[in-house]
Parts: sequence; structure tokens; C-alpha cells
Amino acid sequence: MEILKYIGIGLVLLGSIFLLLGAVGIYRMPDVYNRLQAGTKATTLGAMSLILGVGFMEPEWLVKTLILVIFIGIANPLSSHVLARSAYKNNQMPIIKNGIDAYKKINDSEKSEEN
Amino acid sequence: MQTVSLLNRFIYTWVILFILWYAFTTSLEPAELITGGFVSLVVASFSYKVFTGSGLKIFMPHKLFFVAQYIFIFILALIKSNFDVARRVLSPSLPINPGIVEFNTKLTNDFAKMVLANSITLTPGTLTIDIVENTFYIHWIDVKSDNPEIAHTEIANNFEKLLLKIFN
Amino acid sequence: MELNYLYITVLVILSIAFIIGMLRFIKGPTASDRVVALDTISIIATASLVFMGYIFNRYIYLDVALIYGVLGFIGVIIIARYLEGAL
Amino acid sequence: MVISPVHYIAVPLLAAFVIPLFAKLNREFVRIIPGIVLLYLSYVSIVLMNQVSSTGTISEVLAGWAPPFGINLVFSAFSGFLASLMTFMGLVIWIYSYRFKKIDDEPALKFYVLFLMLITGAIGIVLTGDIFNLFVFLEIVGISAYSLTSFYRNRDGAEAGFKYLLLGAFASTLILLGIILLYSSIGTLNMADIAQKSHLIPTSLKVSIFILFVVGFGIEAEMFPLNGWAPDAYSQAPGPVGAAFSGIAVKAGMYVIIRLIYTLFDIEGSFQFLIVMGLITTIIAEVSAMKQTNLKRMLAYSSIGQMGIVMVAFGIGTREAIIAGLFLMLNHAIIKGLLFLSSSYLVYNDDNKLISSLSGLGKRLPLVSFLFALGAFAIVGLPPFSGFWSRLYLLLAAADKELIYLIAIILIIAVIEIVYYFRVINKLYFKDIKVKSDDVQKPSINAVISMSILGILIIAIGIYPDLVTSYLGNAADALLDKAGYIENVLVDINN
Amino acid sequence: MDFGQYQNIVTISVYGSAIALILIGLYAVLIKKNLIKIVIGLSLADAGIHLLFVAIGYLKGGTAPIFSPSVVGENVTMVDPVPQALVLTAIVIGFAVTAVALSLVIRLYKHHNTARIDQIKSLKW
Amino acid sequence: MKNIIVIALLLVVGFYLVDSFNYIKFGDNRLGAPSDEKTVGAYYLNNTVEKTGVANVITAIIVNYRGFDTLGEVTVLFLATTGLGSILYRRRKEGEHEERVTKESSYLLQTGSKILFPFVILLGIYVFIHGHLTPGGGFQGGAIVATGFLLMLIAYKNFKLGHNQLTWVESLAGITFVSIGMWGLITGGTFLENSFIPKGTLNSLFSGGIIPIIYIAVGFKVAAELTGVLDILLSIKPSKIKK
Amino acid sequence: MNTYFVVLLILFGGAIISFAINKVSYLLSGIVAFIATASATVFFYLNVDTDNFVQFSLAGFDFQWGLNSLSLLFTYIVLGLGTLATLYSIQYMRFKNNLGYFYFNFLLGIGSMMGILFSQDFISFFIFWEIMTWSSYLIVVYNGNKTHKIGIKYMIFSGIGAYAMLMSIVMIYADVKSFLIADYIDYISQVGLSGHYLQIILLIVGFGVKSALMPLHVWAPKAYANSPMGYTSLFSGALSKMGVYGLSIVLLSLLTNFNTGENVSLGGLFEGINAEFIRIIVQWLGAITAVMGTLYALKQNDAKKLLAYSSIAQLGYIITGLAIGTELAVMGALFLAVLHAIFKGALFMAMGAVERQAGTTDMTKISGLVRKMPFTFIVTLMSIIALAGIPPLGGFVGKWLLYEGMITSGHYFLVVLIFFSSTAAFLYCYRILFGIFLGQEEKETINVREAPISMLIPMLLLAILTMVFGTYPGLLFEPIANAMSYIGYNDVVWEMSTISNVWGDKVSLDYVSLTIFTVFIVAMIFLTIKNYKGTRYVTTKDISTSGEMPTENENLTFQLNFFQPFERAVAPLYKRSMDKIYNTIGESLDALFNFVRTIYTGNGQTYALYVIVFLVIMLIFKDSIFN
Ligand code: NA
Ligand code: NA
Repeated sequence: MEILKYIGIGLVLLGSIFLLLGAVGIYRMPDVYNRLQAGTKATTLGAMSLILGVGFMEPEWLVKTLILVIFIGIANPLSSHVLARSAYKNNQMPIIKNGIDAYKKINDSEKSEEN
Repeated sequence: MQTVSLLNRFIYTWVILFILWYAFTTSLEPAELITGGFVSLVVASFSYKVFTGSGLKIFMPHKLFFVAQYIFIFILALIKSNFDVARRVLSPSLPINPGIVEFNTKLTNDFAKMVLANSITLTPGTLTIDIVENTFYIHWIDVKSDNPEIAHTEIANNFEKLLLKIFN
Repeated sequence: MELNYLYITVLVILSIAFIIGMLRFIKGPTASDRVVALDTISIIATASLVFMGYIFNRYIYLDVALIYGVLGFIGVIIIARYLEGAL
Repeated sequence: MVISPVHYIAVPLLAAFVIPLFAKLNREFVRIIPGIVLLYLSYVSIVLMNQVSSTGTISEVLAGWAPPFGINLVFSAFSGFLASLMTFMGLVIWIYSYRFKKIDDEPALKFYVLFLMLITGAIGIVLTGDIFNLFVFLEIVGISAYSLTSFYRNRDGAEAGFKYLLLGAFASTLILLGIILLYSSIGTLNMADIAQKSHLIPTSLKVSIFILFVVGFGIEAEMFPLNGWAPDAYSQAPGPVGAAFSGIAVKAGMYVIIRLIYTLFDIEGSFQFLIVMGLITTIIAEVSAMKQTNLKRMLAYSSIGQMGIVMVAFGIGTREAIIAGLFLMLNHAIIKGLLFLSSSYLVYNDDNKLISSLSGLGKRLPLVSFLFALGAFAIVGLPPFSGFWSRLYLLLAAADKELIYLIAIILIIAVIEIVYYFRVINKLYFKDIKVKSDDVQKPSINAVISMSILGILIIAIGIYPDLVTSYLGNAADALLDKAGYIENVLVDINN
Repeated sequence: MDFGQYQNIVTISVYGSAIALILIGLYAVLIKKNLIKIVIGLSLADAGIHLLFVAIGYLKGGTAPIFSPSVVGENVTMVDPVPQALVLTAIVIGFAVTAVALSLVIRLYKHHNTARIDQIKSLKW
Repeated sequence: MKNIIVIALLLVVGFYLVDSFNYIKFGDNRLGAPSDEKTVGAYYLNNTVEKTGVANVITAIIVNYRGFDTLGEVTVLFLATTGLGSILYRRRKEGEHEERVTKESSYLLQTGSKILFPFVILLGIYVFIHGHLTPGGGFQGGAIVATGFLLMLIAYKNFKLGHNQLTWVESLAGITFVSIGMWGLITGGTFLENSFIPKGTLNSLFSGGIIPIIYIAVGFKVAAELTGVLDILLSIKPSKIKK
Repeated sequence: MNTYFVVLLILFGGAIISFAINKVSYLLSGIVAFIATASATVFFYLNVDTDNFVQFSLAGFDFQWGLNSLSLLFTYIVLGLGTLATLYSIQYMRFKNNLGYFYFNFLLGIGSMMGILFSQDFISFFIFWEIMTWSSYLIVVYNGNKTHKIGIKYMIFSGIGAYAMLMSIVMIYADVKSFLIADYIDYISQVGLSGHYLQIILLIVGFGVKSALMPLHVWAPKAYANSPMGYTSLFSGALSKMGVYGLSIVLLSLLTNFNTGENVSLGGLFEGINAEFIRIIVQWLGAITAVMGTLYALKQNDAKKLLAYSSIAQLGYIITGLAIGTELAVMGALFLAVLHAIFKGALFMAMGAVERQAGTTDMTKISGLVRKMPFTFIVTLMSIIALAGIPPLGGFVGKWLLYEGMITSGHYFLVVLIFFSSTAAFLYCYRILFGIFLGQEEKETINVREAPISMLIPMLLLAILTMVFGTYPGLLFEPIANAMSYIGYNDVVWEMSTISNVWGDKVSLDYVSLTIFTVFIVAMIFLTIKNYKGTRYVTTKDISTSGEMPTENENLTFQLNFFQPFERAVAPLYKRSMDKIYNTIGESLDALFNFVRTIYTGNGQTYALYVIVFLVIMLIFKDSIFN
């Protein structure tokens, strides 16, 4: 069981580092969408890894930590999507370097329907 | 999809919820199990219609194999994507070239689409902004092409193939 | 005893992450940015709760973390929907 | 099942939870159930009051935990008197509001539930022996009151309700601060235990706690300058609710102030403080009442003025003064109740409730006008109506303590009251009729019964005050007996 | 945790920050004209109160007062459970009041077509 | 100017409050030795397990020692629902539909909500069923359940909330609470007395006598009430109200 | 059953019955009221017994009801006048609305006055006093519309008076621990007045309001003039006497024993007050009241108002007499008190008859009613003679005694004042007589008839009484002497029909009456014969001026500005109208009140700020508030 514990410690350390990375990501990136890009990936992995790590360190807790991990796996990207969509609907145009914005037409047509 | 019987969907929901209950309590005491069986029955009774359209068939062994396979490639992608994030975030120049692309999916199952969307969000450089009917709109941090086909291959292909196997 | 270093390391890292998240929350500049920060912070907090449970050796903290996670998630969704103008 | 004070709370709560279900069977249950409950509670009052007068204060332990570890209810001659009064007023007002015309079915459910809870909350405040529990009951009163105040959509109810809520929330904040400081300094929430231990708190801190409580509960008790909500709420709430506010809810707030001063804390100067605040409250309210054009608002200010006088009575602090204070409370409940109830019909069709719209209504609504006039006579203290005796008692108590200036002020205020009440009576009877007979709302039979009960009481007590004086004496003794209160509640601990 | 010589500073800063929250809330109630902001102010003040409750219950080194299997029989310090119980009640009540307040704001907005408190005074004098 | 006055006033209040806490040091051991029971809190910590069989002392306080408070608190919430219904009551036109959200949410959120809904509900119920063992309880559990419904309400434009069922749950839960209390009286004890159901063994689900039963009732009641409150608040759209 | 309870039961019960029975027939109300007063009167005088005291306890206080010679004297006024006034009202009030209401309050008034007279303790005294006040208020406003300001003014002053009395009563109770009037008198006689002046002054204020003592009189003229006349006769005749009754207790029982009282210094406001000082003040107030009342009476064009002011003046004499307190003065005052009830009662009834039959009592609008209403004229004539104090009618006796009393006790200046107003009274009385009954007939009054018989009977009875008491004042001297001996004036000397002064001058009233009466009868016969001859009458408005015809609505009657020259002479006196002072006070209070209520700004935020401000004040000053 020592092995599991060390794996756990590794996961916890890794997780915490990725969480920090996620935070740095949302701090450094230039707009909402890019912040979400960085934030979601890093925090999801970070949280899952840290929690799973705790599960390994305390094997009795494993089942419940798994539930948490699964929940975060579903909920976190989902919330990022909802945030991104809401930002777009709220007329926060993303930084587009190459002029490619396929979503704009959808949004515009919805807007015109409303009016 | 609509051919799955209500009973089938109900039992599926019940089972999932019971498992969940066990996860919450992590106890095998009869009191807990009985209570859990009853509570998950009650919750299932008013939520099974929304919870699932496909029912029990996901428990078939070969599908479970695909599920495992999916999880494996997903975790790989996730780790990869995090290193990608690390590279971009920590690099002083913030190397990004963002844009929003679209592509169509062959998936029909709601849950499958959601898993795909979440997977896309968690894999390198992409973020699902919306799904309208069968079209995915993806914020791509480093746009390679605005061609939907190319976008599809680049972003979703691996996952989609497995998901088709699991949900059909 | 060697675990103490782990505790301190992890807690320090999480604290820094938390503070950076707060900085974004304070900076904004738009409401959406703040919600993104909030989302991140709530994930960090959830993870921290689990780790605190480990430190204090109280299994019940997992429940707290789970509840916190759920409420944080739904909270973010609500704000997002509000910003979208749907409420 | 033995009848005990907890019935006052449990039975109405049960009813409140049952009403929505029974409403699905038959809408009429919504109206009837509160009446049955209040009738039952009146029976409980009679039984318990008898029990108290023979065996002394009843301290009921809840959940099997002796105080201070559990919450307890104290039904003494003092708190029991107030609880019984509230129950009785509740019953009378229920009779009045049964068939309250403008309420159709859906809001009726809410109305009766909120009304019943308003009374229950007030009774809870009076009976509970635990300061935090008291806060909970205060919030029950509060939420019911805010909602009832803004019940009508065609008035400025929401405005009144919001102001009430704003000040109510301030009150909650201050009270909770007080509770926090109190618990952290002596580690108990039981009022008897606090009374026993409050001398352990450093004086400066004790006074701070006391101030927080007084300001918080003073808002409910309509103490100036904390009473900005009151005229608005009284005038905008439906008629029976206005009666319930003045007859029931305010009494609860006043009760707490009294308990704080008499039982919980032993702070020098608090009695004089109460006298001064009472006087300021009365003077400003009565002066404002004099200048009102809106009948309900006038009654509201008058009500505040009366509560100020009650404060003065309890500030004097002698047994006679307490009897006077209790008598004033009783009279205020009955008389103001009658005034609010009858005024509802007088200004029924005038959304602005203007006094000037009453011209000649005495002809169109003879009975209602008569009852209003009776109430007005009684409230200004004319004999042979009940209001006379309470004022006399108060004056005698003041004279006994040689507070001559107090007597003078109270009597000057009485003259002011005469002016504005008689102005209304003049309008009713001695002005040309403006209203067509179709335009007035004739009182329904239940309203007539309800108002008549109050009217008869006013005359009966006026002619034979001994109907109530012995109860008042017992109540005053119970209030003054701080040691007895502590001993009764903490019987298991101290022995 | 022992604060030793810093006891006073810790005391003032912990209670002070909760009290500051209360005062900020009250400030909003007294100054902000927008009804919604006033309601938010009330909630802030409430939050400060709740914090204060938790703070007075805290005991150096105390954990949650739950005798779960891992602590039964061990010598653990637990925080005072009473404020924790009270704060739960206070939170629920605060929520109820806030909900009613919001509903009143909605009614007021509908009636007066404004959410400015200084313009809603048809009842006066 | 007014700002400055208000700030000055509040600072005075703040000063006196902070000053008051001078007597009460943060983290000080006011609980005292277990034997002298300087606060009621100490008594609870020392006696709860033995006398109630409940592991979570806070729960024991909320449901039993101070159960009467909780009854009042449940009532406050009940009144808030009732009050809201009364304050915002509006006669519906024939066939008029209740609209809580003005825009349909994304397909993805809808799908996610479907999956998370039973999960959240189950979590809530778990929390209030284990209120006597874990940090949860009726209020927290009820709130989580209500949040589950809230998720559905904001994700779907036309989510059908069974108002009848809510009423039933609410009423029955309330009736259960009061009836259990009255049962204590009827059996010759006190209101809410925890005597007629065995205490069970510590830390097992069936322990604590009436405490978990009441807390479950509270959970259902809170869930129904909060859901009702949220529903009413969501269905009012001040932005769209025409005078 | 006890006499007192039965009397009150009859009166109050009658009140309720006549209120209820109004629904059956409007006439019945009045009849019931009359029966009630009459039977109460009969029952009372059959069972009257001054030694009969009833004690009972209510609300923790001891009550005592009984009669003494002084109160017995006043019962004659109340019951006698009450019975006649109810009889009078049956016809007078016929065809009016709300008769149930009217008689209810009427009987309540009579009952409560009886209650006052029965009360041997302050508290029942006060209770009946208040019932009397509000029931009379309700009648003052009976005529509606224009009367409500009069009513409010009446109620305010009554309130001030009553509460002054109440304040005094509670202070007395705090000292004596008893409400019994006798106990208080004992107490004062033992401990002296020192420290109790405020109580006395407040009592005087209380009684002063009801007896319209300057400067508390401003409510009275309009209240008297605007009530239904049937009631005004009682109002001015009996109700105001309750004030006199109270004052006689204060001035005679409480203060007389301290005539030589030490000059106790109370400091401040009451510096230098002693019993004598109070009495002097009251004497002067009474005299000034008399003068002011007279002056205002002169100014009136409406007979009712004139009589109202005259009542005030008369009450002034009475109070002055009581305040002087010598045997003769008191006797005169009490004699006048009874007589005033009789002749003023009769006069108001007569004016009521005129108003009912001719539609107005404005002397500028009607005249020459003597032929239409001869009995009313006779009643008026006799009452006015009595009022003016001319022999042989009762007023003369009263004034004689009063002057005697004042002169013998050395109050010369007061005599001058009283004499002035007495003389002026003759002037204004003449004016009523001439303005309404004599002179030419107006065409507006062509169809006027004599009042119904049931109204005439009480008027005539009263008129006859003035004559009887004028001729045989001893009939009244007996109860007055009893009353005075009860108060403490021993050996009051009186004779049946002779009055005398200290210098031994005697007037035998028999002969005076007989002589004057004979002359009077002869004159009447002569006048009647003369009238019979059918002189041509020209109305006052039928005048031809040189070339210019006055229009109909231009009032040219000589009644207008009757006393203009006189008025000009005393104009400065009129300027200092108490009314104006009170109005100024009222307006300033009004402005103040209006300011105070703006505290309630209507802004919820302001109210919240008040809370914080209050909290801060409390916290900052907590050490000084809660030391
Ligand atoms: Na996220
Ligand atoms: Na991605």
C-alpha cells in the first residue's frame, strides 16, 4: 500500500500544480474564451488528479473521490461551455486573429429573430 | 433510440442511482442499502425520463470495453492538452491564433454529443462554444483551417469514432 | 512527519492559485471574466476541501467538497444564464 | 393529552401546514381552520389562566431538555395574560375577516395562513424562554407582517412593506449582534439563565448588548425614532391586519422591551430611559396624528402614541404602574382593534382613506359609525369606557412617584387626542352627506359580530373594570418576581 | 493554533473583518438608491453576522463537532456547536427575508416604474 | 456629504462593536473544562453522543435541543413561500404559460442537466438522510435538492414543476414534524421529546431516535419550499413588466 | 335598591329606552324622556335623605355616594329645570331628526349631573363630570354643519378643564390615599394648604371651564347659542352650575378655613400664593367675566347669543360672590345661582319658542311679536325683570344680597364692576324685549303663532317661580341656609319675605311685590284695551327716504348698531378678545405640529438612518444614560 500512497502524493502534487497553472491561465490569457481554454483544462485535470491522489492515499475514500472526479469531469467543461456561450450571447466578441468566426452567423440570426 | 422501453430506462436509472448512493455512503450496512434502494427508486421514478433515452444497453460487455478505451485516449489527450496549456500560458509571448470553427457530427445520442463536447473542451486548444442541431462550434486557440472537414478530423475524429461504437 | 512538507507545499500552491484567481476576479474587466474566475476559484476550493479533509483525517470533508462542488457549478450556470439575458 | 403552553405554537403550525392540503378538498376550510384553531386556543387560554392562578407560573420544557439546555416556554400570569389577549384578539379579528370581501380564493389561502402565523409568532415571542427562539418568532411575525402589509395591489402596500422589511432587517441584524455578544460572554441563550448570569458580564459590554437589543426590539415596539415603518404599514395593510398589528404584533415587541428591562438585565437608568423614550414617542406621534388627512394613518400614529404611553407606564416601574401599563395594552388592543376594524368600512371605497370622505357617513353606516365613535370616546379616555381606567391608573402611578410633569404631558396629549378624534366624529355625524347610499359598503354580519364584541367589552370593562383588574394585578406580580421567574425555569439546575 | 502574543491582533482582525462586512452592508443600505443594491446590502450585513457567529464559536485547534468513527474515543478539541447551529437558522431566515425583499422590489418596480428608493415615498408625514 | 456622515456613524458603531469583542478573545477556550460546563455548548459536546445517540452535535442541537427553533425556522421558510405567492400574486389569463427563462439554453446544458439532475437530487437526499452523521442536514440537503430543480428550471424553458406535488410534500413534511412533536406530548412527555424511538448505535443510519426522521421531514420541506420560492422568483420578469 | 342607583337607573335607563324607541315614533322619545325625568324627580324627592351614604368598591378604589345640603340645593336646579326642559322639548324638537340621539344625550346629561351631585368621592365625581361633558358635546353639535368647530372648541376647553381636574385628583390621591372629598377637606385642614396649591388651582381651572370663568369662557357663547334651546336652558341653567357647585366646594370648604392663611412661598411660578390670594384672583376673574360678558352681550344682534353672553356675565357674579365668601355674599351667590337657572332657563325657552315659531331670534329681523306670542312675551318680560335685578322678581333679592355682601366685606371696586354690568344688563334686556316683541310687526312674521301649550307650561312655571322667589325668598333661603351650615356658616339668618342689611335697613318684599304687581296688571289691561282698538302699524322697513328707495335687503332697522355709540366708547376692550389669543396659540401650534410630522419623510432609507443615528447616540452616551 506504500506504493499507492506515493502515487497519491504524486497525483496530489501534480494536481495542485495544474490548479495553479489554471489560475495563471485565466490570469494571463487575453480574452474570456482563451482564459476558459486554459482555465478549464488545467483546473479539471488538476482537481481530478489532486482528489484522486487523496483517494489513493486513503484507499477507504477512493469510491467517494471517484464520484467527485467524475462529477468534475462532467461539470467543469460543461460550465466552461455555458460561460463561453453566454459571453458570446452577451456580445463579448472573441479575439479573432484570422477572421474565422463561424458562430457569428448563428448568433446574428438569433438576434434578428428576437427583434 | 425511442424504441427503448420505459421500464428499461427506469431500471437503468435506478441502478445508476443506487450505485451512486453506494458511492455516497460507501457502506454495505443493510440499513444503508435498503434506504438507498428505496431512495434511488423514488428519485428514479421522477427522473428516469430525462435521465436516459438509451437504457441498459450500455452495460453490454463490448461496450464497456469501448468505454475503457475511450477513457484511456481521453486521459492521454487531457494530459497532452495540459502540457499544451502550460506551454502557452507560461511562454512570455502568449502564442495564440484564435478563431471559431464549425463542423458536423454523426452522433445522434444526446449523451454522446455531450461527452464529445466535453472531451473537445478538455483536449488541446479547443473549447466547445455551442452545438446547434448537429453542428459543433469550437473556439480553437490555434486555428489550422476554417474548413469544417479538416476541423472535424483535427478536433473530433478519434473520439467520435469510439462514441459511435458505444452509443449505437 | 514527512507529510508535513507535502501539506505545506500543496497548501501554499493552492493558496497562490486561489490568490491569482482572486486577482482575475477583481480585475475583470467584464462580468464574464469575473465568472470565469469564480468558476476556477470554486474548483480550487473544492479540491482544497478534499485535501483539508485528508489533513484533518475527517472523511466528512469529502461530503462538504461534493456539496460545494455541486453548488458552485450550479451557481456559475445561473450567473452565466443571467449574463446571457435569459432570466 | 394535557393542555400545555406549547399548544399555542404547535396547533397553529399544524393548521398552517394542513390548510394548503385541505384547500384542495374544499376552499372553505381555508377560512374555517384558523377560526377553529383560535377558538381552541381561547379554550387553552382559559384552562391555563386558571391553572396559573391556582398553581403559579407554568414553565414547560420542550424536547425533554431542561433549561438552559433546551428551549422552554413560560406561561406566567404576565406572559399568559398577553398570550390570552393575543389569542382573543386573533379570534375576534378572524371573525371579522371571515368573508373579507375583496379576497378571492387563491390569495385567501395566503391571507389566512399569514394571519394565523402573525398571531402565532407574536404569542411565541411572549411565551418563549429562549432569546434566540424569540428571534425566530420575531422573524415569523416579520415575514407574515411584511407580506400582509403588501397584500393589496391597488394600494402602496409594497412601499409600506418594503420600509417595514428594511427596518425589520435592521432589527434582526442588531438583535443577532446582541445575541452573539451575549452568548459569547456567558454561554447561554436561556432567558432565565441570562437573568441569573447577566451580572457576570462587564458593565460596559452589558450595556452595549442591552442597547443593541433595545434598538432592535424598539423597532418592533414602535419606539421613536425607530418607528418610521409603522404609519405606513398600518395604513396600507388590510383593515383586519391593521387591527392585528396594533392589537397583537406591537404588543410582542413591547413585551420584549419589558422583559429586557425587568428580567434579563439589571441596568441602572433603563427605567428612566423607557419613560423618556415613551414620552418622546408619544408626543411626536400624537402631534403627527393631529395633522393627518388619512384616517388609517391617523389611527396608526395614534397607536404609536398609545404604545409610547405604555412605555412610560412600564418605565415608572411600580406595581401600580405595571398594572396601568398592562391595562393600557389591553385597552389599546381592544379599542384600537375596534377603531381599525370599523374604519375599514368607513373608508372602504376611498383608496386614499381620507377623513374628508367620511362626511355624513353616520347616516349611511349608523352602526359602524357608532362603534367608531365609541372607540374614539374610549381611546381618549372618556368615562365610562375602558380607556378611562387605564389612564387613571397610569396617572395615579405617576402621581405616586411624584412625576407631576409626566401627568401634565399625558393629559396634554389626551387633549390633542380629543381634538383629532372628535374631528373625525364631527365629520361622521355633523356634516352633509356626500356619499350615495349605494357607494358605501355595508358591514357583513360576521364583521358586525366581531366589532360588537369589542364594543361591548369596551363598555363592560368601562362600567365594571374589576372584570380584568385582578388578572392585571397577578400579571404585575409575576413580572416583578424576577427571582421567581429564574427559579421556575431553572428548577432542575439550581436544585 | 495558538496565537500567543498576537491574540489581540488576531481577535481584532477576525472580528473586525466580520464587523466590517456588516458595516459595508449597512452602508449600502443607507446610501445606495437602487432597491436591489439595498437588498444586497442587507444580505452582506447578514453574511457578516453569520461570519461573526462562526467566529465566536471557534476554539483554538477545534474541528467540526461531529463524532464520526474516526474521532470517537480520541481526545480531539471541537468548536462550540451552538453558534454553528444558530448560524444555520440565521442563514435560512436571512434567505427567507431576502426572498420576500426581492419580491417587494419587483412589486415596487412595477408600481412606480423605478427602483430608486428616494422616488418611492408616496406614504409620508 | 451624506456619505461622510453615514461613514462616520458606521465607524462609531464599528468601533463600539470591535471594542465589545475585546472581552471575547478569538479562539479562547470559553467552553471550559467539560465538568463545569461554562457554556451550553460544552454540555452538548459532553452529553450529546451518550444521550441522543447522534454523532453530529450540530444536528442534535438543531433538531432536538433547539428543535423548537427549527420548527420556527421551517415555518419562516414556509411563510416566505406563502408571502412571495401573495406579494407577487397575479391572476393568470386563460391558458397563460408560466415563463421562467426567456431564452432556451444550449443543447449541451440541457443534456448535462438531464444527467446531473438525478445526481443532485440524490445527493441532496443523501445529505439530509445522513444529517445526524455527517455535516449535512435537512436545510443543506433540502437546499441541494432545490438547486437540482433550479438547474432544470433555468436549463429548460418549459420544465413542468408539479405545484400540487410540492404542496403535498411541503404540507406532509410540516405535519410530520409537528405530529412527531405532539406525539411526545401525547405519550406523556414533552413536545418533541426524543423518547419513543430507540436511539440505535452511534454512527449508524438508524440512530438518534426521532432526530433523523425530523431532519428528513425538514429536508423535504425545505426542498419543496425553496423550489417554490425559486420558481416564483424566476417567473417574475421585472425587465418585461409593463406598467 | 338605593335611592341614588334608582334615580340614575331611571335616567340612564330612560336614555337608552328613548334612544331605542325613536325607531317607533319620534314623539315617543320625548315623552319617554319627560316621563323619565319626572319620575326620577318624584322618586328622588320622596326618598331624599341627606344621611344616606352608599359605599362600594370598584377597580380597587372606594366610592361613596350620598347627599349633603349643598348638593341637595343643586339637585333642585338639575331635576326641576331638567323636568321642565324635557317637557318643553317634546314639542320644541318635534319634526327634527335624530331625536333618539338627542334625548339619549339629554337624559345622560341630567343623569350625570345628578351623579355629580351624588358623588362624595372625586373619582365618581370625575366620571359623571366627563359623561356630562361628552353628552353635552354631542348635543352642542346636534344642529350639524356649522356647529362642529363650536363643538371642537367646547371639547378642547372641557378637556383642558377635565384633565386639570383629573391631574389634581390623582395628586390628591397620592397625598391622601383616598378619593373621598371629605377626606381631602380633613387632610387639608390638618396639614394646611402649603404644598397643595397646585391641586387647588387645577381644581379651579377644571370648574372654571364649566362655569365659563374668564379666560376659560370662550367656548360658551356659541355653544349655548347653537344648541337646541330646550337643552340650552339646561346647559346654561344647570350644567354651568356644576362648575359653580365645584367652585363652592373649593372656595368655601377648602379655602375658607384658610382666610387668614400664612403666606407660604412655593417658589417659582407659585411665589407668594396663599389661600387669600387665590380667592382674590377668583373674585377678580369673576368680576371681569361679568363685565366682559356684559360688554359682549351688548354687541349681539341675535337674542340667543345675547343671552349666552349674559349667562357668562351672571356666572361671573355668582363666582365673585362665592369667592368673597362672607355669609351674605355666599348666600347671594347661591340665591342667584338658583334664580339664574330659573330665569335663564325661562328666557332660553322663550327664545326657543320665538325661534321655532318665527324662524329666527335675530333682533334685526323680527319685531312686534307681542301680539302673536303674548305668553312668550310675558315669560320673557318677567324673566328679564328678574335678570336685571329689578324688584319684585327673584333677581333683585340675589343682587341685593350680593351687593350687601361685597360692601360689608369692603370689596368696593368689585361692587363698581358688578354694578356696571348689572346696569348694562338692564340695557341689553330691554333690547330683547323691544327688539323682538315690541315695535312694529314685520311682514315676514305675519303668520307667526303662539307656541304650543306644552312649551308654554314650563316657561310659565319658571316665570311664576321667579315671582314666587321674589316675593317669598325665604322659600329658597331655607335650603340655602342648610347648605351653608353644611359648609360651615353657622347661624345663617333669614326671613320669609324680608331682606335686610347690616345697617338694619329692611325691605319687605310682600308690599313691594304687591304694589308693583298691581301697577303691572293695570298697565296690562290698559295696553290690551289700547291694542284692541286697532292702531295702524307701519313696519320698520316701510320708510320713505327723500327720493331714494332703500332696497329690501338693506337692513335699516333701528336694532342694527343699537349700541354703536356705546360700543365706540368701549372699543379698546373688545380688541383684547381672548378668542384671538387662543386662535394665535392654535395657529402656532398647528405650524409646529406640521413641522414635527415631516420627521416621517416617507423615505425608508431615512428611517434606517434614524435607527443608526439613534444607535450611535445611545452608544456614545451609554455611560451617561445608563450610569
Ligand atoms: Na469550468
Ligand atoms: Na479542449
